[in-house]
Amino acid sequence: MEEKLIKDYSSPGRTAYSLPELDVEKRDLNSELGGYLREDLDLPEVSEVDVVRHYTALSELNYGVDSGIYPLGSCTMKYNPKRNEKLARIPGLSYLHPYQDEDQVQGSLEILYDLKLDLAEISEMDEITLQPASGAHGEFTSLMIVRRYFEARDENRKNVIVPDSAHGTNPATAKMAGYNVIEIASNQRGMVDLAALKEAVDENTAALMLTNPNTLGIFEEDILKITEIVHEVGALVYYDGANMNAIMGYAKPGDMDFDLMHFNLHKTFSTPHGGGGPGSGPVGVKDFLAPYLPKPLLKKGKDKYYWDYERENSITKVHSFYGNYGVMLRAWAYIKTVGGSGLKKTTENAVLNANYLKARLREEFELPYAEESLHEFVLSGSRQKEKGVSTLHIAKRLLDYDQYAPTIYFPLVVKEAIMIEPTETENIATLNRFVETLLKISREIKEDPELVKNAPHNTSVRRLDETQAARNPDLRW
Amino acid sequence: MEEKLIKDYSSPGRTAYSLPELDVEKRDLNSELGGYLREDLDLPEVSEVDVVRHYTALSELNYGVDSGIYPLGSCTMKYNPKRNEKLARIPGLSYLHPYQDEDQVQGSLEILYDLKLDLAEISEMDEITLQPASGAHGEFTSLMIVRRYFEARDENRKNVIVPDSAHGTNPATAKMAGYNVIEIASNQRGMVDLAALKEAVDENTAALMLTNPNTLGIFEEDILKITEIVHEVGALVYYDGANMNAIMGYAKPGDMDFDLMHFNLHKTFSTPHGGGGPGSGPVGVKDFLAPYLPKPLLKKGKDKYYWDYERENSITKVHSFYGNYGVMLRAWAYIKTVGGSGLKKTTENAVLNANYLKARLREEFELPYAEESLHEFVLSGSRQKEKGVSTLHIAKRLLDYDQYAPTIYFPLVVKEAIMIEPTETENIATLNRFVETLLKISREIKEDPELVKNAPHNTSVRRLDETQAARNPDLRW
Amino acid sequence: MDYISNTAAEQDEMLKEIGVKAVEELFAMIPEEISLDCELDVEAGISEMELMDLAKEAAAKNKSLEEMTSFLGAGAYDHYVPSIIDHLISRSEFYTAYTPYQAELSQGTLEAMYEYQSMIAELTGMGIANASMLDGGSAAAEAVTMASRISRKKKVILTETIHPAYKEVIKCYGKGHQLEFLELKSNSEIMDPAVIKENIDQETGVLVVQYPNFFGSLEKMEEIAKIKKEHKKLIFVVIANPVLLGLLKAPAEFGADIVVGEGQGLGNGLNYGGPYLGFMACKDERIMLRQLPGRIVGKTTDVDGKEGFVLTMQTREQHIRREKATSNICTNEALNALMATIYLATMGKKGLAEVAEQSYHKAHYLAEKIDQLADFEVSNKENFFHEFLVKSSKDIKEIKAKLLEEDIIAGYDLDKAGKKGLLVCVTEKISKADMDNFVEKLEVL
Amino acid sequence: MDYISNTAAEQDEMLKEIGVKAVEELFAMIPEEISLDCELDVEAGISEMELMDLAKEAAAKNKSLEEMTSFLGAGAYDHYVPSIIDHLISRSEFYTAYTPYQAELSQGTLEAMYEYQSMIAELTGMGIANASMLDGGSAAAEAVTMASRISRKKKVILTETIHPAYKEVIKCYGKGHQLEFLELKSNSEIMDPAVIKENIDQETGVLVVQYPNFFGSLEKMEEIAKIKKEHKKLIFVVIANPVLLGLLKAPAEFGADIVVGEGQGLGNGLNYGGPYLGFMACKDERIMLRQLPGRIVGKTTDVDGKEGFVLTMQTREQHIRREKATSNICTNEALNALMATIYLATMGKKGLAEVAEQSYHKAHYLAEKIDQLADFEVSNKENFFHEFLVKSSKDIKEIKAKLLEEDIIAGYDLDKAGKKGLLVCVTEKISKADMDNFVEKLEVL
Repeated sequence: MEEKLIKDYSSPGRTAYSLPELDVEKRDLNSELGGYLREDLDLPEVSEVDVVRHYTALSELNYGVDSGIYPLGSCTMKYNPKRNEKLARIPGLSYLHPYQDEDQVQGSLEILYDLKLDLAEISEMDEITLQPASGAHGEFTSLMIVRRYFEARDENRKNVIVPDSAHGTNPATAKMAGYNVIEIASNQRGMVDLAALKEAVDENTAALMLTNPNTLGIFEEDILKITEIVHEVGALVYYDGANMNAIMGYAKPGDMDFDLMHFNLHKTFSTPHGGGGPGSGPVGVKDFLAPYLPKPLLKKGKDKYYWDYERENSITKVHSFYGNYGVMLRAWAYIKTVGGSGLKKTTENAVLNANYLKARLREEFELPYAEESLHEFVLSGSRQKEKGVSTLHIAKRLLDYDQYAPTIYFPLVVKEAIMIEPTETENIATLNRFVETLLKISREIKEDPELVKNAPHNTSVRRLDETQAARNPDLRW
Repeated sequence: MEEKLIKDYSSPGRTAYSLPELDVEKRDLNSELGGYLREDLDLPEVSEVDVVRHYTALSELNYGVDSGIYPLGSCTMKYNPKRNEKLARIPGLSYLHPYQDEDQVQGSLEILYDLKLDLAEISEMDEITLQPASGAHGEFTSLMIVRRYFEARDENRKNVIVPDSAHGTNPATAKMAGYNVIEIASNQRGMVDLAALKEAVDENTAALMLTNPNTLGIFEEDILKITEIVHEVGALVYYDGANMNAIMGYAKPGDMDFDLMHFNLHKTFSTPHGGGGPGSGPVGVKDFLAPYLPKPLLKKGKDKYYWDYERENSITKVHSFYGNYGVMLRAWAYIKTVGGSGLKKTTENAVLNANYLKARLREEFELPYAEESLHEFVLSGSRQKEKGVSTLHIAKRLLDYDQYAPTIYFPLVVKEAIMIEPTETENIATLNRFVETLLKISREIKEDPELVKNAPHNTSVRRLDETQAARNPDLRW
Repeated sequence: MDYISNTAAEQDEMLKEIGVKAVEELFAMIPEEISLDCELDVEAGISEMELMDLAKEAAAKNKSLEEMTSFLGAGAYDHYVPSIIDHLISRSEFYTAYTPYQAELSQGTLEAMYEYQSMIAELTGMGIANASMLDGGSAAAEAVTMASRISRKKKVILTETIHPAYKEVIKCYGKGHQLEFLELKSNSEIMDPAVIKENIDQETGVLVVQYPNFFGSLEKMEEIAKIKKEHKKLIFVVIANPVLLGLLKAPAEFGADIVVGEGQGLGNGLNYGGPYLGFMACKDERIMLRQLPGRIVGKTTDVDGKEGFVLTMQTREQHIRREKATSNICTNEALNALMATIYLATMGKKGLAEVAEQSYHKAHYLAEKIDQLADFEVSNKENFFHEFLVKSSKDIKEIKAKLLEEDIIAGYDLDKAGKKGLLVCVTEKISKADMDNFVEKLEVL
Repeated sequence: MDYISNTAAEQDEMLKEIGVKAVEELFAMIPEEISLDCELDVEAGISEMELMDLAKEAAAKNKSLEEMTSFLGAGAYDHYVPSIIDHLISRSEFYTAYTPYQAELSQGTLEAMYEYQSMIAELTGMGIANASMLDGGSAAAEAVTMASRISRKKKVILTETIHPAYKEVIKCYGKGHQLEFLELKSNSEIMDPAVIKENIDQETGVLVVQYPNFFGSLEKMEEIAKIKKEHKKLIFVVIANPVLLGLLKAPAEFGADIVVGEGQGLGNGLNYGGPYLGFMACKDERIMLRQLPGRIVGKTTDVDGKEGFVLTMQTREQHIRREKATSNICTNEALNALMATIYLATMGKKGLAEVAEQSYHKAHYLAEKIDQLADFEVSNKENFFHEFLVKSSKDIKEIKAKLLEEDIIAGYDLDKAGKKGLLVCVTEKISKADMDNFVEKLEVL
């Protein structure tokens, strides 16, 4: 490794912390805590300088969206405004205990309520819970709502339908909520096959999980037929909000007759992803599902905002407190800053950028679905694969040119998939550089395939052995 | 260059700024400002993402003390505590206009006064001005005080004595204050040659400028004789505070009979140097010189702190306001944190670290002065020079090993000088790595001198052509 | 303002390349019936300056702990957060990165996560740990479902002394897995081990205990450990406070199979309840590892034999295994885990113990003082750590309200958890003077 | 706490290597007479938590502009500072670096300084700029001594309308250079060009004018430019407000030889007067460049022909040239200059003009309103930009005191500068509502 582990900076007796002197009498821990008293704690013994230098050095081994384009399809890595970071650190907004009385946090509750209103307007949903702490958590919350809905109706439906192009979280979520997963294949145009859907749907169907545009970036034109087919058997239709940034201001899930959905605040509203979190996955529902939302639910009373705990039909709780408040602050700040027409412009430019990239790359790389697409699109590296160079190699080679790689091998319905989503915050110059790099790599594959197969060449580590990692897990020092 | 210029990201019409809409009537600028109205302003037209990525990328081409050891002798690059950065950004301490009434800034004035008291105690000076904005500015202020002192006594002394080992700022400052500079040579032990001093000193001498320990890290043992010799002719002795960190808690300039001095807050009290500033260079004087300090001078009244402008003998002003307040906050925080005994420990460890390095390097590199030294020491690359490899090459080779180079070719009295100051914030592990790298380079010089002569090899640019830069200045785009 | 980088001219150039005349054409596939025909009813965008003013206005409507002395705990703890943490996590290479899919450009996050796993494992005494969960409650819930999968039994014993919110989350998650819960009641602030013992039967797959428990008390862990020993197939889940593990014996020593908890106290601010992080550790057994949910980072070597880090054991995860995954978890709390990592490195061996110890001494100082007051009694004085239960003849709501006027938050009103009393928490941040003032104010109520 | 990294055991190891028994031995050369025999009388060190409490206590004794509406200018301006600036300069590679002596590891600072020089040159209309000076006042002073060196004449004409503090600094610096100053008086808020003209003689080497001047007024620059044209050897120094140059014609167009000023308004906070930055630009002539003080960054190529940046023209500087240097300046205000650079890049062509324009429109709105009040008159309404002089029949001190009770700082009391009146400044941060409120409060005084 390029930078040794923090423990390897240890020297016995070295410290980095500072605390005031204890100002009360010391008690006899041995006699009082006896059998509970810890004997050894093998944590690092380092100095503050060690800590600062070590994690500074580690950061330099990382690539964030401030480092350059991050075209991970379906992950939506857009610029994270610094003003939102500053805002979320204002002590009056951040130094709050979750169990402070509502009277003491009216400013924050107003912000959260404002966020709820905007999310409802953007999605055409009626009620919102902010409790889920990530997108997948929002999915889970949604499916538990579906479950609770049928429970309240004394129906015991067992199946959830998921298209084959769905994110892995969809089937996993359905399973966690206790459902069987029925996968349906897409049609040749990359959309839900209506016939297959009709066949799959029956009175045992609890819900269909769908994102629109789907993971191919293709809008389900027959969406109203789809929701109708599902509704006809009394089942619900759930919208995976991962791709909201493709339609905001142009269409609303509620108008497409979805019954409930989750949002990904980082994907749509620019909150940082932090190298894997925190996220925030609010869930929006139509009125008839509102009783089942987790508790407490934020409400506006006559003269104050409050948390409503009196929710007997609620699925109860999915989070210890109210969800990832700090993330919500940032999303709120984003919506306030950008505004209604700005959100629409954002959508337009996300779609424009994706279509521009597609237009410039579709000749060199195979485009498995010719259908019009929105904010992202999927290429296939199958032509390159014929030269013995797989999509993984192309991705690794991109790293050599200081650019992050697209999502690869997803969606599963495309072989050697290269799933690209530039987002609206990239400009044409960055996109052109990305295109030129991909075209260059494609030329390299023709002229010197080994060069690409052995990529990356310039990174601090190169093609780590994942098989070894899984076979002989080394998970701690 | 590794990262293009910000202007090269420009695209006509692109913007990064945001301002509220103008909420008053627009006036007719053409008619009102007529001949004053600017026609063109060719500043960058870039997006916020461009700005953030560009300066993030530039930062990655830099090396700070958080990146590793920074052994610049006489520059004293120690760790900059993050808590002080946070403290200096508290709005109640930072969002203050310099012309706010004293009543509104009592908290800040208390801090500054507290800092003055501590500086006075540490140096055994009687009164302190915080106005100078850098060390050299403090030197200038001091010499203007010297000038004013003699003016008040109707004496017109013309000369200032400076040892040959002094920083370049000393002679330059004396000149700026209107003095002739008389340089005196050091003796063989690297100290002031008393005979030479006696010869140089006469009734035309205004002052001697001296640092102790000197730039060789050597303590002037005869300091009391030196100050006596100078005082005998009625001249003043000025202490260059650059090396305070070698004696804090062990000796005080005031006790050595210095009459006035400046402090370098970044060198002694850990404020960041910012790639070349801001600094802060308070000046301390003995009582008899206090009348000449710049105005306003911070004083403590019966029930409040205030700025005293009524100072008729003052040299007037060297700064528009009160100096670099933000830097003073950090220095104050440092002194509060470390405390009296901590300052002494700091000195001990700065000296310990330097002596450890010296002990480990003195066999391989020539040590021109065998005298005991304190916080820094000077080696010579003359042995290596015999193999055709100069000190500059050794410095450049160090960069290849991700370590900053020591100060080189200074002090001028040592050929091929390598001036090393580790500071107290480095630990033995970092020092050992530095020693081993230098020893390795010395081996490389014996085995493969070309390797070192062509260094650096691993940096983003390598040995830039300084002659070309000076001959054909390209100073702007 | 917005975050669109392209100028109008560039947009035109791009439209030309795409072959359409206007950007609206790119949305032509959206059926007319669902195509929005009006602007979103979301207020117009504002500038940074206006945004900051808005935020400060909101902050002014709050009363933050900066203005008060707080004795609130109950699952979210106001420990001191060293300033270097925010400095370091504010480096954009960390916080603007995605989940480390391309390991070569993500070694920073990955190595830090490996360190996190190592230190969580050390702290809990367990063999391995994952790279973080969403929060304490959901981590507890996932631990229970994991334990049930391992034990292959659906019956779960919960103790009454677990945090009430955690119990709700556990039960919510349990529903999807068709778990049956048996919640054991208690007559005091700790569980009677005998009650636990007699309720375990052949069907029982999971036992959950909190350490210290919701009331701040230490359960009789050694006796529970004995019970666990007698039921080899029972999976023993311990919900622990990681900060206090600086002084308290690791749950592993009491036979825990899975240890989870809320990691907020480890260098994360209060943030009105989130983002926090759940931690999860378990025994280093293949069956455990295979069932462990969430991301896991492993050390391996690259083609040049150099050591490095990757996401590993991904075949447990949703993006590979889909409905057969151990959890749907995707995004976790990586940045919060990084904060915890830096915290543990900074506090280190000695500092974490001192935080726990100071909290202990101070809490006991306060408890004694309160216990001496006429109308107050500390009911768990025998066995609490840094949080204790105060009973009073006076009305708790009134006490709280009166003290608020003095800028003191007296604690957590147990009314919300269906009990009577005030749960008072003391951390190392509370000074003796704060406590004396608190007691004084209580006295003159 | 302290910042010593070595443990006691390591210190022992090092002492052994050095060959001494105790660290005190390393100080043995200090003569006993001056060796301290007691501890420093400096309070014992404290923890981070205590430090922050101390700082907050001090902050509470201040009243910052966060709590008030301020119409203070007079050389320090409260323009909006975009949040990305602090984010970027907080990257430790920037702020913990030293002066870029090793160019290879300092390209970040160097390139940014080259950008700074370029944008300052553009803004002032001058050929070249240095990499920053200590502040506005000292930059003005160094400009005057530089100008005197170039003109080889000692007589300097200052105008009364220059910032009084700058004049003091200029004169202080001038003393060392034996300069003679002639300060021209004025009957109004601007200088009468005729007075300037008649005071220039053969001995006059330097003329200094401020633009806009201390009272916010625009001097008759075109007429002054004509005078300058008639005196070819006179060095014309203009002290300019760089923010307002977003809208105002560059000083170069009025014949300036050297342009200096306070750069604080460019993205630097108020910070009670510092750290700020002085900027300095001059004509691109060899004689100018040779006399220019301070650091200068130049672009060049490396051994591989790659472009890069270095500190250049160092033979002017003290560390090379010692007493023959153009100045003793060593440390400048690099980080503040970086802030100005990021500010100029962020505001860009359009934004800087808009800041100046909004300040102009708002200031004129307010001036008109105040001028209409019975007891108030704006005395420089003909020629001010964003700062104006209010005269009143009422006592200025009293006005200020009364408005302070309303959390309004009415402006700068010119009493301190030996004039009567109130200097009122308006920037783009002041809203119409703020101004209306101010006027209302003035009205009912």
